[in-house]
Amino acid sequence: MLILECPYCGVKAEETELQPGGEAHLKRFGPGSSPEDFEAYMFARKNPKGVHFERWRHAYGCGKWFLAARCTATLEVFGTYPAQSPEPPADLVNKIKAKRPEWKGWK
Amino acid sequence: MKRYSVFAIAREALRYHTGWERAWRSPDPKPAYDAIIIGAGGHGLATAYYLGKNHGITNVAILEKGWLGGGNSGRNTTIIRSNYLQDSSSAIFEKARSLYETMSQDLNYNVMFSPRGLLMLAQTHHEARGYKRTVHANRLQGVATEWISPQEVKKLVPIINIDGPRYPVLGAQYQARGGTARHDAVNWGYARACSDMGMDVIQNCEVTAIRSENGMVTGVETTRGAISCKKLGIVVAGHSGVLAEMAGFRLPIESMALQALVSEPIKPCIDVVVMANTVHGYISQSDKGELVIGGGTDGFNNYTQRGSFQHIEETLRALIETFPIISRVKMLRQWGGIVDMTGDRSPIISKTPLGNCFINCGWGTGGFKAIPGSGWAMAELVAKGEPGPLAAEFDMWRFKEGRFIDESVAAGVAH
Amino acid sequence: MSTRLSKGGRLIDRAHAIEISFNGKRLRGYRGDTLSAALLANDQMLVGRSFKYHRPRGIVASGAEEPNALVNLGAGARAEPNQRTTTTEAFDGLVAASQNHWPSLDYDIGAVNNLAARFLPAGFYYKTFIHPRPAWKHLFEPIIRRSAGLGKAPAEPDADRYEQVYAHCDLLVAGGGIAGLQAALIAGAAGARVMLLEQTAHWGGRAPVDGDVIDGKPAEEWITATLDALGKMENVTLKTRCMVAGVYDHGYVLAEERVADHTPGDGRPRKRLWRIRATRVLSATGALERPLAFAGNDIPGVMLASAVRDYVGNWAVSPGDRTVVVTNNDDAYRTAIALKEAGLEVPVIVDARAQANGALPQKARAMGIRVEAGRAIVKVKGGKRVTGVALGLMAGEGAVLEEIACDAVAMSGGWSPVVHLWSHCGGKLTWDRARAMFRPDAARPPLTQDGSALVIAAGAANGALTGAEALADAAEAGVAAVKSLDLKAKTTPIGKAEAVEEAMIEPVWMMPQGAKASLRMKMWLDFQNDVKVSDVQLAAREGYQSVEHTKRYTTLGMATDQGKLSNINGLAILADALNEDIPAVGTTTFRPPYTPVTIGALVGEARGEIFQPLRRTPMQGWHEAQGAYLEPVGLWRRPYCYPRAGETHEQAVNREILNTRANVGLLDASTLGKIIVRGPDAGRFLDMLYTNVMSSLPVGKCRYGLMCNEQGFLSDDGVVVRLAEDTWLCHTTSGGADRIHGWMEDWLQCEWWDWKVYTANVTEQYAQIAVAGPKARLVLEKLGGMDVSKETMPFMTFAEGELAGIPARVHRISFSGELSYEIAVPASHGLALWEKLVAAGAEFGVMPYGTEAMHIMRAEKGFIMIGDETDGTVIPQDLGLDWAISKKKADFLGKRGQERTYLASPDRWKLVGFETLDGSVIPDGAYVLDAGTNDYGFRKAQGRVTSTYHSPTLQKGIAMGLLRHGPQRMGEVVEFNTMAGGTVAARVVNPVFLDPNGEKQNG
Amino acid sequence: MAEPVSALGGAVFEGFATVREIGPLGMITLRAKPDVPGLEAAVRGAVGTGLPARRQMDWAKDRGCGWMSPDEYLLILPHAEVGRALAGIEAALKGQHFLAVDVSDARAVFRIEGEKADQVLRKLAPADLDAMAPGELRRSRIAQVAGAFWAGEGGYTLVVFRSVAGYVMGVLTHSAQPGSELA
Repeated sequence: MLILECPYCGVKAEETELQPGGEAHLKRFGPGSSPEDFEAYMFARKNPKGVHFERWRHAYGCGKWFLAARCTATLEVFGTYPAQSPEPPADLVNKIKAKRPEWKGWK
Repeated sequence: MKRYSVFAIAREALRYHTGWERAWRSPDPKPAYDAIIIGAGGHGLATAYYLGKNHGITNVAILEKGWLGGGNSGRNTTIIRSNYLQDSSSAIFEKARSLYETMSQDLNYNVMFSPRGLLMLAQTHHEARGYKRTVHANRLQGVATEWISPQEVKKLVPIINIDGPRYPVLGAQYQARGGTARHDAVNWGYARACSDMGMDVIQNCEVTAIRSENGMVTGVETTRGAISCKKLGIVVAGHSGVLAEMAGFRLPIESMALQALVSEPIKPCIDVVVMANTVHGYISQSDKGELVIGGGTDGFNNYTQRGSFQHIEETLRALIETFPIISRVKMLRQWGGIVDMTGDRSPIISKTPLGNCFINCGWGTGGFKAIPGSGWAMAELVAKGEPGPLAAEFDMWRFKEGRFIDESVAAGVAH
Repeated sequence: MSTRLSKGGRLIDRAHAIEISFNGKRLRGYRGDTLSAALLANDQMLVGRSFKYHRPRGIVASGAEEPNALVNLGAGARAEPNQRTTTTEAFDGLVAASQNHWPSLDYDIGAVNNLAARFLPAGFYYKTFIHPRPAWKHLFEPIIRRSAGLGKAPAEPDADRYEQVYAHCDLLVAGGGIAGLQAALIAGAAGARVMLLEQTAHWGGRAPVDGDVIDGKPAEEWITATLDALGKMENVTLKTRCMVAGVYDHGYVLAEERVADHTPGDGRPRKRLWRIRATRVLSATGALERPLAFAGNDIPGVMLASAVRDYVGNWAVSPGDRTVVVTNNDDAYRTAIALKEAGLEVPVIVDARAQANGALPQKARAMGIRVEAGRAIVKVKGGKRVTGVALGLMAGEGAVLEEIACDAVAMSGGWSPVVHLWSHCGGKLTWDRARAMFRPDAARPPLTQDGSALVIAAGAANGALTGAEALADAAEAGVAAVKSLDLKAKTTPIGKAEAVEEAMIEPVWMMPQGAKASLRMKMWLDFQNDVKVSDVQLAAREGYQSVEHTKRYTTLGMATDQGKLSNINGLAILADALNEDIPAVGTTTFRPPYTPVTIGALVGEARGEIFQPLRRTPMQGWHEAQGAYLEPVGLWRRPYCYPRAGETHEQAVNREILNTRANVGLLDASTLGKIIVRGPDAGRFLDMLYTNVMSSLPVGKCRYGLMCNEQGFLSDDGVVVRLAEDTWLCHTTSGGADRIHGWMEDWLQCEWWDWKVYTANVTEQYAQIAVAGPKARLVLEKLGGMDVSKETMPFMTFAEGELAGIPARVHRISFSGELSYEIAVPASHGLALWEKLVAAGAEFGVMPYGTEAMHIMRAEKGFIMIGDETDGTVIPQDLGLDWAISKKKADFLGKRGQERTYLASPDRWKLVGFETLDGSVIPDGAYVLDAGTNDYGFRKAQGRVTSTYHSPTLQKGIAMGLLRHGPQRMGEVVEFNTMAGGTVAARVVNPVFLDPNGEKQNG
Repeated sequence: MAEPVSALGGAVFEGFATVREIGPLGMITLRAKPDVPGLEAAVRGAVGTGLPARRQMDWAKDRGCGWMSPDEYLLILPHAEVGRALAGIEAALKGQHFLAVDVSDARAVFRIEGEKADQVLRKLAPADLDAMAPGELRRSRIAQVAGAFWAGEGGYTLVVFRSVAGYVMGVLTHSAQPGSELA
């Protein structure tokens, strides 16, 4: 039963107040994109056993989507940040590197 | 191998059962095999079994990182059915169901396949139309299912509440030959049979790397040393993504926790398997008397075999509404299993970018019922290098083409 | 015999006698008794039958670990199976019955299994019942099933209420023994928000019975004083009868409070589920005593030494007059001493250790108790109760040296910390060789969301078994907890218990050491499931070597006590059989709940009327008053039809349709989703969302639109209204409002966050009513207030104004194919408008119509229905909706997906109409047969029906469906299959059956 | 014109706490970023308060403004004044990017009163009531539906969607049953 802090309203929301939204930082491929790119956008997922960047919506709260860095093996949460982020904030990435030296990075 | 029978038991009883031999050997890995199957769960063991039985390939190792049958095939709700909508699904699930019918005899191990009947309740008009569609599809597929009335449902399950008021039962899709089997027995029966064919079932042997040269797998690194092989089959359910990454390709898969629970054992009160998809619950009663109850899937990526509480809660709510008497029964144990979900929630039995590497995964919440059919189809793929009809539609390239095998119409929730 | 002692009993109130009934027998007890205490006080040694062999079973324990004493408690709507008598508080009028026997507890036919026990070893059923094949289903399994289970399933719905409650705390302390009290006191004093939960009705745990002396006084005084101090702290919550069931990730804790279990029917909720968020959890859950494995250790009268002590000390009940004590540690001597002090006989203490010279053995000897060191119980004599024991050498194979008559045996195999809460979330254990126990490994705790330790173990739960050790350990744990919460520990009194020097335990997993097979077959490990030493050894021999395999193969630890008594002994036997170290074998996984939790309690308030939210439109009450037949649509319940007296649903539906087509009908369309979209980029946004162009829609006009997901599959449809230059109103399907609003917000927040667009879901702000039929305009004109003429309000336009004095937005849109107005008014006026329409429409023959009439009328018009024509695999092109898919737009959601080969294939099934040749109705879900079979050997199909009805308007069966190359096959006759096995012939026709040129709707 | 009707017509339950459905209450959803020129003036004009801080509810007698999200406010005012207020906002924010809509009838409002009013909510909402700041507007879950609530005047005010008013009354009633006090 996860707790994630919504970066918008600051509420430490619990899982039942949230709606999961899958892998974060996916690039949308539209008309004209190659079959490979479109398939990757639709289906290929990192699904790592470890650090995962993912989307959550504070559905029973302010209604905003936000992003979280979470370990899928220990459920440790490294941080949350606004959905309007093309990539994870540098300080968060550094924090994770410090905690998980073996981590290969988010890309 | 000593055959199991009532006479064998009588004989052994006289010497205090000191004469029983091992159900399967526990050998050290050999340096090389014709084929390595990664994953000694039901699907992996069945794959190996049919490699030997159907294709005569017995120089096989089945590698298991923990104890055999310790994954989803040992922690599921044991439901067996084949009342699917799409032809490709019905084909493989019905093949599996029919193999379950004779499994105890084939393996000389009583897997307690119990075709006690399976009901899918229709509690909205929309759902009723959906199930009638499946029954019509099953007619064409030769899968024996029927549409039955609320009164017939009540006859099969006297403790059910068909009157609602919220979700009155409008009827049900009934598969009389659906049912359950003892999940551990399926794993153990296959392991024993594989071992008997001379295959090596190697437990506590985790694959740490997959070695390949110019597009072909040459072997695997394991916690018990390097082993080379001519062919590799990856059959590891929840960890498919991790293995695929070792092999250098990515899967349309996400791993999530699926919840289940059992009640304390009570005297028999529900003889068939009942699935109520509108209210998200399914239930059956084991031969031990426990109510075996399936919950929902957490919507987020998760590799811990622990789940959240709210899905258990949601399921039990629905079941009390449908079976009011269970309110005073107690939950004995709850657990989670890691299921791998594909883009269309249907499995993948497929060649991979590596020429001699094959993968069987993505069974999501419904893998147990498929075990023998899945093994049968995977064995054919590994043996011949090309899929037979059972596996043909389940290749991993269907997503690129948009060629979905979508069962969502037939089963709204975990099955 | 077991009986009530004349004095003592710290928990009973002799002033309040109660009467209970067991198997119809009336028994006397006292307030404060557990059901076990009351049964033993009345010499009820035999309380049940075991699962497999139906062996006689007596009470073994005094707490949650009890495997045998399970009863059917209560009757009728308050009947509950498998209630543990050891944790059931007795009350006047309590009714209980024993389980798993026929015809009676004393004479149980099932006991034949016991005679055959030798032929029914672990896993025997895997090895037999294999031939002949049908026999399993028809003969063997039915027999096994009939004997399955323990308690009877309740026959009636539950009469009790339950509820849940959420709580939040810094520190949750599980266990109200002296360790829990001490730790809570420290955390409370430091200002932490503390919850201290105790599963029994009493504080202090074992300390008072074990005779602990704290700060120079009897433990009871320290407990009372500490409780007073805690009670004065505002930041501390104390709860008894509250069992911590499970620890989940991120500090989530479930606890079950037995509010009114002991006062049934007093109106309070029977149980309350606590859903707690704790920053840290302190596990002070104590330890459980282990049985010893010797032949006949399952005979009624053989009990845990600590339990015997509890019954004497807490309830003044002696399990026997002559009790033999058997042990491998000093603690059990406390039992012998307690019995002696209570004036009972202890013929001998059998100590498996070579010597017994500790302080307690000395004291026992001094009291004149015979102590036999290096000895073992070879076997217990007796059937339904103990009659004696046979003794031999511990080191031997079972040769009997001496027989001693007795009526009870108190056994102690040492203690195991209760590590469940530590383990639920992944905490690891370490094997303490010296103390022969698994205890929490502080170096590998379960983690919380920030990666720090979630659980801290304290006292006996941490392996600190004696009172002195436990208090010291708890004090440390309490301080550690305070530190981990970034609080300052205040100086807090730490209880000091007198240390009693105890000699080391010697691990004994089987007695005697070299016992032969015949004895090992009588040594029980799991009393409820009948798992014996020989079964575990068999599992090992057969290669079920993983502890999980052994558990599953033998069912060891799978009973209702989940192995609380049997697991450690079992895996020690396994380790021995495998020549492995105990830690190498490891334990099975600990799963919630700690003890079984009532399903009703897990669900709380959510049952009956409030089991799920029910969404009601402003006119819902009116529909119900009219006796409408309602159908669930999402969480709504919409009128399916309004049957009149003597009408079937079908007749009602037909009447409603014919009346709407001839006169005028009213439909409650309030459930339709309504989403306002506004902003400079709103048009651009909607052009991405819909397959067709919305930016070009003129203000004041309506346009039908389709939405697809990124796969390209059709997901929703509805009419879009241009309210103003920068404002649109999007109608969605009834089920779709929240989903589509979320979909919009997802794209605006996560993909196009620089676009200037705001959305608002105003679905519930408006009641919406469709007034449809040739006389619709007359009705509206009668209401007055707006010009609804064809000229000022042509088809697919809307106007805002006042109808009958109610502010309204009137749309000229039609889903029925009739002249139709959809009127939206503020929900607070919905019922008023509806009633005005009913009144004004009376002279025009107005009638309400339901969803089924709506479905049929739209089918007569060939309009598609999301969920009928679509199922998540259908694209707009399949439905001949190409006209609604913009060719000139560079991009819209789903466009790329639809370009994929399989979706672009010319061979996809496409929408057509079907007319049966004989006028009958094509069955729901029927498929169009094709020649031949496919690769699977299945009969081929070339299409399927998606909507099929009897059209009262056309007096025949009409249908819509998908057919390969459908539109090119007009006039062709095809065959549908039926469930009965036959076929129905139908002609392929245009799906628009009625008014193809739309004169009616445009009129 | 007919009087507006609230969802439950003012239903009441007297348990260990009193549960009352109140309203109809005027409510406006105002979506705009706080830095929109004239926003503060528009809000002041409509309900007489300034822009509330994050998760705060500001009051001017019976009128209020609550922070719902970084770009959404909930204005509360007498039902009859909503039209005028909306017109005022439209005028004040002309040319700006914003959205203001009447949601008065999309909501049902409850008062939970009495010394133990908090216990009724504790049984239904996963939110930590003790951690709520004075004047905080908390959006959370009420059993199985969304709800927003704040404390004040000897109790709590709870706002939910109109269609589930009956359900919410049901769970509130269940939770306020005499004899089910938590302590």
